[in-house]
Order: sequence, then C-alpha cells, then structure tokens
Amino acid sequence: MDSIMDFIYLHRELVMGLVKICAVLAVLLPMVAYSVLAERKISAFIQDRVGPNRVALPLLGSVPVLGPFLTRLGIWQPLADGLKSFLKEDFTPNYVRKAYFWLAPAIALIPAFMTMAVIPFGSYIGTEKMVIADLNVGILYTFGIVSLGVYGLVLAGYAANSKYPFLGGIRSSAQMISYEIAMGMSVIPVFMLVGDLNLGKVIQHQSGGLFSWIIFQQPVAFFIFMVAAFAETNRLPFDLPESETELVGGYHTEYSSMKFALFFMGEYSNMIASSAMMVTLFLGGWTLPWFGLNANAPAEGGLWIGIAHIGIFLAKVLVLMSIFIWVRWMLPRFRYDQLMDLGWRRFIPIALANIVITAVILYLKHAP
Amino acid sequence: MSTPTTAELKPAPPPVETIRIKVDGRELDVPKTMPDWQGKPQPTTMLQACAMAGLEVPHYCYHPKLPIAGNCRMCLIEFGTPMMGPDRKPVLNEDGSPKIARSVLPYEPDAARGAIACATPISPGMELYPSSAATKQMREAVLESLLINHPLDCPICDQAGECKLQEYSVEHGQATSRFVETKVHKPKQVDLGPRIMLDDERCVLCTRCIRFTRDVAGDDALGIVNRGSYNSIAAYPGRQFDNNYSLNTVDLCPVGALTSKDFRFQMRVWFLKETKSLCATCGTGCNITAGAREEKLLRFEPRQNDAVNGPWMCDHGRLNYKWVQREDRLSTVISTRTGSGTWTGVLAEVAEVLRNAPKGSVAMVLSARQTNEELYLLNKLAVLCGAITDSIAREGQGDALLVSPDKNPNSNGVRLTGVAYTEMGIQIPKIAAGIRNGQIKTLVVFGEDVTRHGLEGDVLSRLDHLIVSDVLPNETTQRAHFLLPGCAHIEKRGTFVNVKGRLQKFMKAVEPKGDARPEWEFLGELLQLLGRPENFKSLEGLFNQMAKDTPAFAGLEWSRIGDLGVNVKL
Amino acid sequence: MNNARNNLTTVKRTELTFLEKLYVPTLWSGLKVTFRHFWNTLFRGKVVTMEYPEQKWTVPEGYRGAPYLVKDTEDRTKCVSCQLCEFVCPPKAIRITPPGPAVDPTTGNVEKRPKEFEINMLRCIFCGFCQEVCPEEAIFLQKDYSLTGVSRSEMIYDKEKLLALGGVHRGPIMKWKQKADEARKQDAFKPE
Amino acid sequence: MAYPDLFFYLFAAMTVLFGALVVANPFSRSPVTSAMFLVLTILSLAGLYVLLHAFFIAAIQIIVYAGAVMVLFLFVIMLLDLRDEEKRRVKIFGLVTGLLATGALGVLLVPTLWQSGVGNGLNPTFEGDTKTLGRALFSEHLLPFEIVSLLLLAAMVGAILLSKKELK
Repeated sequence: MDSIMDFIYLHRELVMGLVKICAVLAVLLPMVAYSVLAERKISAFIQDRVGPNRVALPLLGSVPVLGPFLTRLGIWQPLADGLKSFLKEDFTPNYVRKAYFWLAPAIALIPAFMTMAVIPFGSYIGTEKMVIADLNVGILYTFGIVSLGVYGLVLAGYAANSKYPFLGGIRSSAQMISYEIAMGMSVIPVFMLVGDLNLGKVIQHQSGGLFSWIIFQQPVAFFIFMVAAFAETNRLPFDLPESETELVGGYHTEYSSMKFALFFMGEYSNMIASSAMMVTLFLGGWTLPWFGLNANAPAEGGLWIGIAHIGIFLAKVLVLMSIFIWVRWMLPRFRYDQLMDLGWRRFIPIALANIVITAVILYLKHAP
Repeated sequence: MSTPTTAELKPAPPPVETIRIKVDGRELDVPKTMPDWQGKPQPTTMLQACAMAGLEVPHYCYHPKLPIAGNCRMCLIEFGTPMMGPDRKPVLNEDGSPKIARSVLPYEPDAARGAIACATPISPGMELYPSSAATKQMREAVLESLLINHPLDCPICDQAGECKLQEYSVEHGQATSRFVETKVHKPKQVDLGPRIMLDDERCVLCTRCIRFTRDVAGDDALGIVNRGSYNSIAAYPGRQFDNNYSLNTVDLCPVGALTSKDFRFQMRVWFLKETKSLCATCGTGCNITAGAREEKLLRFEPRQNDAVNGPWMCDHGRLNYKWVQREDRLSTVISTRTGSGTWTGVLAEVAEVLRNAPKGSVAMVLSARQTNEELYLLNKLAVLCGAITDSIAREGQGDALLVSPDKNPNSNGVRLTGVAYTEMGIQIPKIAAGIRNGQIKTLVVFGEDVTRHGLEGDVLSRLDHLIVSDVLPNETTQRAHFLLPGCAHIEKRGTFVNVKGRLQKFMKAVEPKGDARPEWEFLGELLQLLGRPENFKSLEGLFNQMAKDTPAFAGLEWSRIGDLGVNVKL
Repeated sequence: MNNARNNLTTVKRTELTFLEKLYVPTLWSGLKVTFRHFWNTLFRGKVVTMEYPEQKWTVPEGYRGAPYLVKDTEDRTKCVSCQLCEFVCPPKAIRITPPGPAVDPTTGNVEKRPKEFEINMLRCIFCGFCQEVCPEEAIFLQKDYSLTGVSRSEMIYDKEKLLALGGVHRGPIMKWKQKADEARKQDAFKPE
Repeated sequence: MAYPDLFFYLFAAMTVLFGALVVANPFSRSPVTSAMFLVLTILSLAGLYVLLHAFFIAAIQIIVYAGAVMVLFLFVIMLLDLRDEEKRRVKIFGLVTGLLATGALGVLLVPTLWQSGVGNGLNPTFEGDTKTLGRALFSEHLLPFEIVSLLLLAAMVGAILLSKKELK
C-alpha cells in the first residue's frame, strides 16, 4: 500500500495526467454516443418524426413511469448502436489495400481525441489544473493535430480502391487544407488580443464579464472559425467528402461494423473538439460572468466551484453541438466550387483584413 | 385394307392435268385430282385448292387421312361458277372475261349459298371466295350453332390450348351468343373404354372418331345415339372402346370431348416442352412428339410421317413411357470391386479389365434397343478386344396397321453396324458354353437381362468380370461387377433403323436421372482410355464418323437426315 | 420560319442583394422552417410517421397485397387448376399440381380442383396478373402487405393456407351453381 | 538514462528508419506508402524539435509539412494514379550515383560535425517559444525574412500565372 502511495507521490504529474486522460475519455465517449442520439432525435423532430424510441433495458424499462419515458426518449439507443457495431459482420472487400484499410479508421479517430489534450475544461480542483497538457503553444498544437486528421479520410478513400471512396478522399484533402488556412487566420486576432498562445491565458483574458468574451470583440473571427469548423469536421453544408446522395458515403463507403463506427466516432469527437475550441477561444471557456464563477476555484473549499466550472464548460459545448446538429438539417449542401470559392476568395481575405484591422486598433490603443 | 403407312408419296406422273381457278381473285392452276385418305386419286376439292393458294379453310370433320363426311359445315365458303348462256357457251363480260355467277339461295337471290369446301370438287373457271363477307358470316353462324350447347369450361378442359373450337372462335367467331334458352346438358365423364373418357357436352359431332375406328382401326365400336340436340357419341351397348388405336381418337377430336385417361388433368398443354422423338416399343419406329415439363415425361403423341406411321400410333407404344422415370431406375455408377462411385474411376477400372483381357476371353451381349451410334462404338470395342458379340431377338405379335412383330426398335441397326451379322441370338449358347468351360472370363452386357435369354445366374457367377449398362434394375445388373447406368432413348439423341430400313433420328426430351449418361458418351471415353481416341466431340460428329465407316450409311450426315428420316439399304 | 434558336427565351437571373449574397435571408428562413417543425413535433405532437407494429396503416380500397385463394359461398374451392395464373405469373411464383385423372365424386359438377396450389411469397411481386387472368374469380390480391416468416420454406404458402387466408368471395358469378341449376331444369323438362 | 535522452534516441532512430523507408522500402513500391513514411519522418523530426524545446518549430513543422504539403503530395499522387511507379525496376546507374552522392556528402559532413563537437557539453540556451522567435525574426533577421517573403510571393504569382490557361 505504502509503495503505491509513494509511487503516486513521486510521479504525481504522470498519475494525475493519466487520471485526467481517463476522466476526459470517460466523458468524451458517452458524449459522442449521445450526440449521435441527439442528432437522430433532433433530425427526427425537424422532419416530423419521433426518432429512436424502441430500445428498452430489461429491468429499467419496467419501472412504471420512468422506464417507458426513458425508452421513448431513446436513451438506451446508443448502447444498442454500440453493441450492434461490434456484432455486425466486419466486411473487408478483397480488392482493398488491406494495411491502409485497417489503419485509416484509427488515424481518423486518434487526432480527434488528441485535440482534447490542450482544452482547459475547468479551472482548478484542489491544486490540480483542469487541463491535460498546459502547453505554451496550445493553439498551435491543436492546429497541428487537426491538420493530421485529414489523413484518416484520405487514406480511407485510397484504401478502398474504388471510385466513390476515392473521390471522397480527394475532396476531403482539398477541403481540409483550404479551410485550415481560413481557420488559422481567423484566430490570429484572438491571440493578438490575448498576447499569448496558451489557452488558459485566453480564458483568463475573458473572465472580466460577459463583454470580455472574445466573441463580442471578434465576431467576424468567430463566424469564420465556426464555418471553417463545419468544413473541417465534414458537417453539412460542407459534407462533400461523404455526400451520400452523390458519393454513396464517400470515403467510408466500403467500411462496415466497428471500422465504420470509428469513423462515426471520429466525426463526432471532432465536432466536440471544435465546439470546445470555440468555447475556449470565443465564449469564455469555463467562466460565467455571474455568481462569482469568473475566477479560478480556490485551492481550499473550492471543490464545488471547480465542478461547476466543468459543468459550465460542458453546457457551452452542448449548446454549440446542438447548433452543429441543427445546421445539418437547415442548410443544403454546397457545390464544390462554391465551397472552394467561400474558403479561398471570401474567408481568407476577410480573415486577413480582420488581422490588419485588429492590429491597427491595438496599435492605436497602446500607442503612447 | 389399305393403310396410309404403306402409301408412300409417289411422284405424280407428268404432265399433271391442271384446272385454272380463282381463289380470292387470284388465278391459280391446281391439279385436277389429288390423293384421298387412302391415296387414291380423287377430284381436287375446294378445301385443297384453297390450301394450295395458302388459305386455310376452317374445318372440324374433315381430316386428310379419314373419309370425308361433310357434316360439321365449318368449311362453308362462297363460290361462283362461269355463267352459261342458253347456248351452253360462257357468257362474257364487256371486257371479254367470262361472267361469273355467284352461288345464291334458290329463292333468295341476294343471299349467298355456301358449299362445304371439303367435299365439293372444283371445276374449270370456278371462283372461290374464302375471305368474302358472306363466307365470314357463314362461319360465324356455324360456330354460333356449334357453341349453343358447348359448355364454356375451357379452364378445366384438357383440350384448351390445342382446341380447334377455341381457335376458330377467336379467328372466325363472334364474341357473344344470342342463345337464351336452357342449354342441353349431355352426359359428362362417360367411360368409353379403358383409356378413353368422353365428355359429351363438348362434342361437336364431327364423327372423326367414328370414322377412324371404323375405317382405319377396323373396329366399328363407336356411333351416334339419340336425336337432335341430344345427339351424342357412344360405344355400342355392351362393348368397350378398347382397341389398340383408341387413343388416336383423342388426337383426332377437335374439341375436348374425348380425353385420354392417362393424360387427363395432368398438365396444361402449353407447359409441355415438345421434342421430336421416336417410339421404341417395336420395330415400326413411329414418329412421336414427346411432351415433358420440368424433366417429367407426360405424354407421347404421334407425329405425322407418311413414310412410317401416317398420323397414328398404337396405344401400347403411346403409353410406354412411364418406366423411364420409375423410382428404381439405375442412377448410380458403381464398381463393386473397389466401391468407386465416379465415372472416371469406374471407367478406368473397366478399361483396365478390357486391356488386360486376353483375346477371345471377352464376350458382348448388346441390345437391339441401343442406338446405331452406340452399337457402332461397341462394335469397335469388340474388335479391339477380339470379343464375340451377339444381340437378342424379341419376337411378338404384330398387326396389319402399325404394330410390328419385331419388338426391338433397332434390329436392323444391330445388323448394319456388324454386331450380329446373321440371325440374332445364335451366338448366345456359344457364349454360355465359353463361360462354362472357362474360356470366356469377361462379359459385357448392354441393355439386356441376359439371365432370361440363355445366360442364367449360375453361368454369370463363373465370370471374372461382368460389365453391365442398363436403365432399369434386373438380375443381370444385380450381378454386375461394373454397373454403368445408361439412358432410355427419350433421354438421349441418336438414330434407329426400323424394320423397313428407315433411318430415323430422335432428340432428347428429358434429362437422365442421377449419374446416368448417354452410352455413346462414356463409350467414347472408354475407347479413349483403351488407346483408341475418337475424334468426335458431339453426337453429330459420331454419327458422321459412323456413316463414313459403315457401308449401309454411306453418304449420310446427321444434319441431312431430317425429321422424317431416310431409307437405307438393308 | 422559326428556327429553334429563336424560340428560346433567356431568363435573366435575379441579382441578389448584398444580404442575400451573405445567405442571411436564406439562413433565417431555414431556421424558421426547421424550428417550426421541431416545435410542432416535440410539443404539439404533430408527428407524421406511424409506429408500425402497434399502429397499422389502413389499407385503402383496391390495394394490391398478397394473392390468396377464395372459396365461394358454398364453401367450395373456386380454383379449377386451369394453370393460367401459373402461366402468366411473371416471377413464376405460382405452382399448381393438377388433380390427375382420378375423379373425385365429392366435387360435384366441378371435375377439376388443384391437388396442390403453392405461391412462393418470396417471389410474388403482387402484380395482380393472376387475379386478372383467372377465369373463375378464384384468386384475389388481398390486403396483406407484410408477410413474414423465419425460413424460406415457410414463405411458400400451400393450398390450405391460401384458402384459409383468402376467405369467402361473394361474387355474382356462381358458375357451377348455374350449371347445376340448368341441369336440374333440363332433367325436370318432360316434353310430351 | 534520463527521459529526454531516451526520447532523443527513439525519435532519432525513427527519423532515420522512416527516412530510409521513404526511398527504399523493400515491401512496397507504392508512392503513397513512401509519402506516408515521409509524414512519419516529419512527425519524428517534430518530436526531436520538441526535445530541443522548439515547440513553435515543431508545431509549424507538423502543420505545414505533415498537414499541408504532404496532403497535397498525396492528393497529386492519388490523382495521377502512378501505377507504373510500382512496377519500375531499380536501375544500377541511379543506385550507384545515388550512393556516390550520399557517400560524398557523408565524407563532407561527418568530419565537420565531429570537429564541431556537437553533443559534447554544448548547452542550448535558445528557448523556442514564440516570443523569442518573433523577436529574433522581426528584428535581427528582418531583412532575410522579408527577402524570403518576397521570394515566396514571386513564386506564388508565378504559379498562378502558369496555371492560368490563357492570359487576358
């Protein structure tokens, strides 16, 4: 027993890091599962349907009022979906390039998870900072990882060795590169305002009340970032790599069972990561300008405040997630040339102008 | 009694005396006389003249191979003859052509008077109008009256699909009946004989069946009883309609009145796949059409071949098809020596046996039910092994019409291919003796139960090797060391030579059961295994090769035999 | 006179306003529509779908579902195994075994009934040709559209099943009854 | 051995191994595989930068090379469908000249590095955070930086000009 305590004491950082990784994954994976449910439910309501409402757990389902209610809510559907993706036949067509075919789903999923490492999802619990890795170049790390996410899609398209997946892969590579630039440029003014790349500092900057949230200072940046996030996560109206109606599902056409589920998880974790980034960069992170929730939780007796901060962060993420989902059922898909036009000829110039204007304003403000 | 089977079409002696007539306004020269049902020259009828002009006149009672009765009135047509002046000279039109007097009713000069085309001879200058409005009206009227008492039960009538009443109602009838009175219901399901069921309701009283059985089959068993609307066909009281040709009346019956008890309610005729084949019951070799659905044989029908059987065949041959698809027929190839159950394995063993057999130790008993091609290959095999060959004669009762006393379908084939040069069966005692004294060690039997023809079980048990091919199990097949299941002739293609020396080919109607294969196929493979590769790939090639090697078939080719066969020199 | 080119009318695209170019009105109307539906479905229960096994669709008159055999009002199989439906069936789903020569005295005037009548519902395409071709009004496309089974052989419906599912047809045509009546009348007619 | 050293050897070995696999992969001659190993090489290189505390360079390395340049490579390789490339045989001439060139470079580099005493008590003081890097770039090295910018701009303009089908 003592030796274990000793080990924890000696390698405190390592152990706490592992604990935080596990905690983040424990929240992230159910969130992925339930965002699928949310997607299905919201789309159902928008389309005058009821959505999943059949899966019942043996014991819970027979609890008088609650059981049927939860069942109608489809609350157990993600369990069934998950189980199904394990039990379904994992079909590998015999003409695929096997190595890439097996690697691609993992490559698509891993960057989405890795992005979460630098997100400060809370202030402090005890003396522990609520971020897995408090990097100085946090945002650059994020962009680096995000830029690797495209490999999963491109390789999936290449591995399948058939037309539609291939087209999907090609489209995704072009689309992701284009929107990464707009996305990167849109956040530069944020860091010009903050003066630091560390995401924790960005949140500190926004803790001075509602109007210190960067969204109010940089609405244009926020807008470009959000639209680019839609494109980066392959969500409608920019889901050209998948576009069921023309490419039959694009890069994941040939995938089935758990491999397909990995792509699905990748897409939704990407959405969650993007939402978390937007919350951190523009919406004040874990802060709330009321009830004294702006400041870091104190080390002594600040446990509830620390937990509240995490809750606030999650709530903001959920709001953004529902926007992601809602937009899917609101807007039709862009044409590919419109997509490229929007990225290169609208957003990049606007983002550049935004940088210059911000720089000028900052210069004038701080000019002696 | 003269029969149509012997009435070969002799070339008409030139020059043919012709008459010029007009059919539907088209000028036509037709011979003055035509052969009647017995082949005797008779004045050409209007129906025959129309047929020569390419126009079919509908008819029920008329049949080219039966005496003319002229009672159904279906073949009524309008016609005209050159008008004669009082001076017995033709009256001419203004343009100089002869004036035609259309035939009219005596007291109604506006109404055309038809003549029955089947029984009215033509005369010079006559004009026939088989397509005129008046003819059409006559046909409609006749059909309407025929349908007065006819039940509209085509859904349950076996004749549906090949019923003249159905066809003519569509082509020449009118859609509705004006008959409002109660229909006369004549007896149904009348048992005429062991093979025939009569439905009097459907009968149109054409009397084809009566004329056939009286004039062709020579068994005056049927007649018409009762009067007027109650006219019906019946067998004479106390008599069964049971002669050996009774089922031909089912084919003759233009409607569904006479039905075969064997085929009754078995299958609608439009489902049948029809294959041109032969009857293998006796040496006559009647041409048949075999009807099968989904590999199940359902009926044999005679196929007209005036050189052999005319349009008829005997009941015995017609019903002689059920054994082919019997449950217990041989369907597995087997070698009792090694237990091998594949063709390659068993054939290799057989080849080994034959290759190692010393000259003179092999005998073959080959059936005259095998095709010429198979006998040809078997004969080759016999030459290769130095074997003594024979076949088995099968004598029975014949009759004057079609049934031959020779019950083998291919006795002449046996002779012509050299399997048995002289009388069949005289080598059998020699073979038996050879087996008894141990000289013959290997016996090949194709298609015969030799235990019933002089090689009893105790003789067979002395053999070292007994190689048997057959269709049905018998004592010989039970004793076989190598059993090669063969095909009935209806399951393969080939040729037979009938008692009169006519070489006829037959086609495959159904697939053989299980492992069973056409004998010629595996005989070819066997010869190949014995180092005598044959260069035919199909039955056509085999036949052509046989024709080259066999003097009697010289100059023949499969593609030129035709459906009706050719005569060969016996 | 007029060549094709002259008949063309060129419609000019409407110029978009600045706001429209920013997709703002479109976004707004999209939001309105989706929100209206969301609200109505979630809180006002305006659901257009049906929850299938519990709620079932009312099949309209004239719907063409699975074909079944019917009996007449005197409990007789109407089918006379004429095999026209078997012949006309495009997917070859119907298979009839005719009765053969044996005469069943209990069938009265109807000589012929199917010994076996099978419809392979896995093959059947509900086209209705069998109903259309049937001269005896013995087979009808009925309202069943959801046929299920756990094996292929279970989905081949035999005569008993088809008759049980088909029920009784009360049509005006009673052919065999008519014939029997006529025959009775004829027997009773005694011309002096 | 300390963690940084361990990681250094790990990343260094990976860089060399993956780099070799880019050009001489015994299992696959597919250009896509080569490109993917190049990505891995770049990632391992970024790991080395991190060990040198050059976080910014590491991140930029990944974003620019792995995230953009290599994706474009892949894009082009996949579009061109370079199947012939997989069938091409190794040519002796290319092999010999390549080895010669590498050898010559090695002859030049190894003694130089040996003499410079890299790794022997050389203490890197340069902290690669953004602020210092920015300072250095925009003050000390401003002119080279601007010249390189101009060069890139000229290249971009040239690329656009070349890709236009016809000049108006």
